[in-house]
Amino acid sequence: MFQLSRRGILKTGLGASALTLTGIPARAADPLRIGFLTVKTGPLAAGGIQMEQGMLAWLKLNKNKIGGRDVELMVADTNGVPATTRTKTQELVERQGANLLIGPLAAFEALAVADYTEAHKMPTLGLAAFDEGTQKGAQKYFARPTSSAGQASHVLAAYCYTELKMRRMAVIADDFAYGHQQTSAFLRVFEDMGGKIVQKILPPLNAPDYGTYISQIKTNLDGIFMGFAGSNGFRFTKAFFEYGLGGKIQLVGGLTAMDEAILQQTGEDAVGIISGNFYTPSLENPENKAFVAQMNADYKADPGYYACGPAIVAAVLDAAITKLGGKVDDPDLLISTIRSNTVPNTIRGPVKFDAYGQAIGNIYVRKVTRAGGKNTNTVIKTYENVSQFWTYDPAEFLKNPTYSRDWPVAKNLEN
Amino acid sequence: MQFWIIQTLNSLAMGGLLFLLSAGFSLIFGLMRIPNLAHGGLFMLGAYVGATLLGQSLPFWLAAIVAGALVGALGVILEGTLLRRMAGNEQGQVLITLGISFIIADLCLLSWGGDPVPLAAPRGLRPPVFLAGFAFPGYRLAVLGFALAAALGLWMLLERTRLGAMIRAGVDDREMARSVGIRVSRLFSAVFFLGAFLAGLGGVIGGPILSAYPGLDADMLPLALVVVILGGVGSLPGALVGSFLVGIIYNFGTALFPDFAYVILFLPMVVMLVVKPTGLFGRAMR
Amino acid sequence: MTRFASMRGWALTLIALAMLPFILPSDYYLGIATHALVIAVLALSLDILIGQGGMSSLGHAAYLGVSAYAVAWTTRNAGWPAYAAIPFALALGTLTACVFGVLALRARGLGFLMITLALGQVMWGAAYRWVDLTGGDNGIRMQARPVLLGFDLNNATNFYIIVCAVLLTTLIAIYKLDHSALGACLRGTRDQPRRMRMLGHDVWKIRFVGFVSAGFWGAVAGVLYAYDYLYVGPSALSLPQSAEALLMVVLGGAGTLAGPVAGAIVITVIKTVVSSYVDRWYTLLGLTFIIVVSVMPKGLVPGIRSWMKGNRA
Amino acid sequence: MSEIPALEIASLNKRFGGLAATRNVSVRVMPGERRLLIGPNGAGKTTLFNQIAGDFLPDSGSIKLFGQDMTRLDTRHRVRMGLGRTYQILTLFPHDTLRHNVALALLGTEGGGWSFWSALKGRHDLMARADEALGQVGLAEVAGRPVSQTSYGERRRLELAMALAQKPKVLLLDEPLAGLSADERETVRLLLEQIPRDVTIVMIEHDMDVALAFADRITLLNFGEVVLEGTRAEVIADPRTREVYLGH
Repeated sequence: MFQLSRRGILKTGLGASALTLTGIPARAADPLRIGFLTVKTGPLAAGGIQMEQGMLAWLKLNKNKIGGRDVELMVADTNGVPATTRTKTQELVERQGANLLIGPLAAFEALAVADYTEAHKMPTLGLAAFDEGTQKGAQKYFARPTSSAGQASHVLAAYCYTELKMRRMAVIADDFAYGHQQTSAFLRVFEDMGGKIVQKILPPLNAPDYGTYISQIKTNLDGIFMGFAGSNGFRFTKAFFEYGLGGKIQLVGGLTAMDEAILQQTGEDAVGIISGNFYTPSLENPENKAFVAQMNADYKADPGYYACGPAIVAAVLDAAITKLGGKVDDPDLLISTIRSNTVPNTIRGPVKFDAYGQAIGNIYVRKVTRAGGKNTNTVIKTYENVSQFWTYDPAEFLKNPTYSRDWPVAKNLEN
Repeated sequence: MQFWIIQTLNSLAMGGLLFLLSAGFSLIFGLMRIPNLAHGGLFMLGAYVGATLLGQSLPFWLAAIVAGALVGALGVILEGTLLRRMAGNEQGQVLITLGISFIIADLCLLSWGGDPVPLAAPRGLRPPVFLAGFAFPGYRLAVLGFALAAALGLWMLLERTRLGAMIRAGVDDREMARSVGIRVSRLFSAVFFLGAFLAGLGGVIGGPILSAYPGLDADMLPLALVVVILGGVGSLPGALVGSFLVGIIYNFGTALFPDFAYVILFLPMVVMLVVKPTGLFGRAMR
Repeated sequence: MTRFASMRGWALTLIALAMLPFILPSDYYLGIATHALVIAVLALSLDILIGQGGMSSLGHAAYLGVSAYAVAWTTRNAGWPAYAAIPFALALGTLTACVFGVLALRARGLGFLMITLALGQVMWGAAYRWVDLTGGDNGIRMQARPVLLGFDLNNATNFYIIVCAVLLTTLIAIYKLDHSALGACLRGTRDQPRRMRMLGHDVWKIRFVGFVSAGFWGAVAGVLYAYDYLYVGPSALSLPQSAEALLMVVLGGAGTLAGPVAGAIVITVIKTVVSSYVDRWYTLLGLTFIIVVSVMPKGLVPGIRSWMKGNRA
Repeated sequence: MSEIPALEIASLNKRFGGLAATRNVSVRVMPGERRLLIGPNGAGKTTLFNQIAGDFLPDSGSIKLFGQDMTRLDTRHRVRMGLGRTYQILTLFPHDTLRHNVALALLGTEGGGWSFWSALKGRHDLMARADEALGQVGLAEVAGRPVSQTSYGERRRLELAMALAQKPKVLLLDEPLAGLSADERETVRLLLEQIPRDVTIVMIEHDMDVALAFADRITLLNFGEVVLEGTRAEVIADPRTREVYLGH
């Protein structure tokens, strides 16, 4: 309620320029203090390092300014351990006086600090894809310009059913919340449209080898959806080809199964794999071209899922803080401005927010193509203004349990 | 039927890989009573070094041996400078090797970054082999063959050479070995070299299947532990049988009882430790 | 003389701890102090096993984890009040230690280490996988700390004081155990199990009681942990957590009261404070393991004590 | 005499791998008797003690204490039944005081080792009885000293005090005189003599002067077997004794 009325006020008069004129002028000399929670050590470091690279590349491109203010980026390494994430968050908020937070990387980290950031009214721009953050556990001081776990899966399921005419599919995913939510979202839309998920395989996150799982995959399938994180998508795909299944069954990947971080390593095996994401480095908008060039120049890598997030967040922040005339002292105003803004020109394309703080934006269906020894996730279809609730009614959607290992129930499994 | 055949093949291929991983761990554990928690780190380091060597277009098998030798040399240095002083202090050894594994993991991350680094299998072994109507990865069969060859080589080394005789004597009874004039310190260096060499070599050979990535060490170390606990400490046949056993438990276990995938290897380990703490082939630990 | 000196040392330390909330510039530092002292309770509990019983465990975080999960689950999902959740958590943690004890005490030395490690991994796997109960990798969050005896623990200073009080209780209990008949018997089974048997002692039972009491205090640490972070996930009972506790004990000095506390403080400072300034703090942590074990095999506290003695003489 | 033997070992056998450590050993020791076990090194004397004490179980045969079978019992149950033992190699708790060592022995037979709160030092009755036991072996003055600061002879006597404090009915003494000076031997010998006859003693000892004078009957072991058994005079006179010792 509070949010809505605040937004109402903003819309009905108090524009950004009015604020700067009437309010206390922001002291432009003070840097904007951004707490950046990432993982730079331990097994999750790969994504965390890319996250930081993405942020640094964007800042470099934008002369280290967000909303007209100099940025002081305070990077904290959480080691991917929630208890440490919490301590580091406290450090950023209480000791270093962060104006806002970006991150953290993993869903369980984000959940571990959610209550704290809420209690401290700390505007937090989320990156971790977990459905709780913007659905049942939606927080007031939270906005996620990237996507929920299921957002791209919904689209992909529809694409598989409608465009690829798939009817029988299997899902395979890492056995943890992110994997579950991606597959469950896929399963729901695919089966609601009339398709059947006939097999569901959930290898442990730290599976030493996928051979045993690949041997179990049915052969009479139209496609396989992969909900993998980290390097698992790459390892699975390689094993899939080793077992001679490559090219026989269409592979379809969620947000990270064919991430840029592993795309080149997968080599020729990757060609033809379809995936869904809110971003892809081959997008033609000028912001993205500049960003990709910067990433290539500085880190010799295309930005993927982890690197693009901070750049999108930064653009959203830039728009909101510009609108506020650089003033970020009021967390309520900051977060409501962020959420009520429509930002036309992030690297992923236009971004606006729903009532729960989740971005509504384009979801790209991509297909790996190969030219000159380099793999590219090429966009084959764009779904515009995709909500995290897909075409479902948000209120109805939220009456159901959050996507999990056991919900929705897979009714068509064949054994 | 096909399920059983292919899972059996999977089990054997994985067992081969596990043998390369755990033979060195078992040797060091058995002879020196050092639970080398850095073994996973050495395996991972081997994989990364191997990937770099392959990038310099070294032939695969040469890269494997060079990487193994480099990791082996590192092992000798670590043993001589840090671990030897800790003889008999198991807790100290546990912590030092754990510290080493932290450092190896962090420096690998620094040197090779966080993205997975693939290792290409030798070209001829890449395509799948077709057996009675279904495909099986050729390279995995090669790994199985290589592991069996390595087991044979190690067996020859242990049973047919003077070094092997000394190692066996040391595993059986360290005091006895010392009293018959074996220079235990040099023997330990040799064993540590061999153990670390096998870890590094295993890392490269396992590379085309596993690839090198941060966390590979932490994924592999528990497997080595389970193999050695099941097979018995310091026993080569134990490591071989333990490896195949773990391969079988893992492949059939995760297929038949998917809900237990996260604990499928540790439950048998607990059972073995409780029922027969020396493992299948091990002798009593002091 | 030394007794007096050590008592004076303790008194000074306690006063310093009590003053901390007034000295530290912000709740953030008080929070770190709280984290350190919470984990110090875990280290102290492990030291009952190591210092007195001579049994190094690599599964000790399991009791912390089980009890922390129990607090979080009963509070969050069953709506229990703290005075019901806490005894339940302590009982469940202690029960876990009973089961672990029955299985692990069949072996000694490395075998014991391996069984505890395997059991710890099984618990981790269960926490990770048993999503209905534990929330899987997402863990369980709690909204707020309770108000106990009119003491609102959501206030950082209040919570810190409670943690100090629990730590002090733990220290006294361990001191008492150390000087009690059971403590003597426990050390007897550590040094000369065969002799103890020949003197008519039930060595297994003595070890078991020592093991379970270590588990009990580990569960106490778990309750504090749950309220401290208001979050429990699988990492609370992971191998790194167990190994860290072991390191704290060895770093500070096994078998001393001050050692595990000092170890907990040093490790917490490296992980939280030093890691803000040093990118390769993980390497630094590894180096700390190696240097301490090589240079001060008995740990910081005995090491510094003997160094000070040497200087005085 | 139909009296029940204090210790009765019947047809005991134990093999380690291929080596027979105890071969069909049968020994009966009557209450109050002083029995000496002799035999060359490796004859199986300590192995026999270990089986009586329950350190490991025999492959076959039986061991009875006052007619009660204890072949398969835990060591601590045997101790509760009245078995005591001193060790050939000193295995004391070196950092603790003599008093503390004896107190541990008392806790073993009397229970009360489960108290985890009250200080052991504060158990005055226990400490008084420990001091009493130490007084019996002439160590009252050094009762508060750590074992590591006592002489070898004093430690031997402490061993004895710990065993005696438990008021055993059958006491196994494993070379109580080994490594002692002549003076110390005399002291220990006197202590042994003073042990009342309600304690049955089985002793392994190489110091024949003391041991032969002390013993009522002697059992000669070789290669794990009982070669002969008899009174002092019988054993000394028997040619097999010379054979065993000289032939070795």
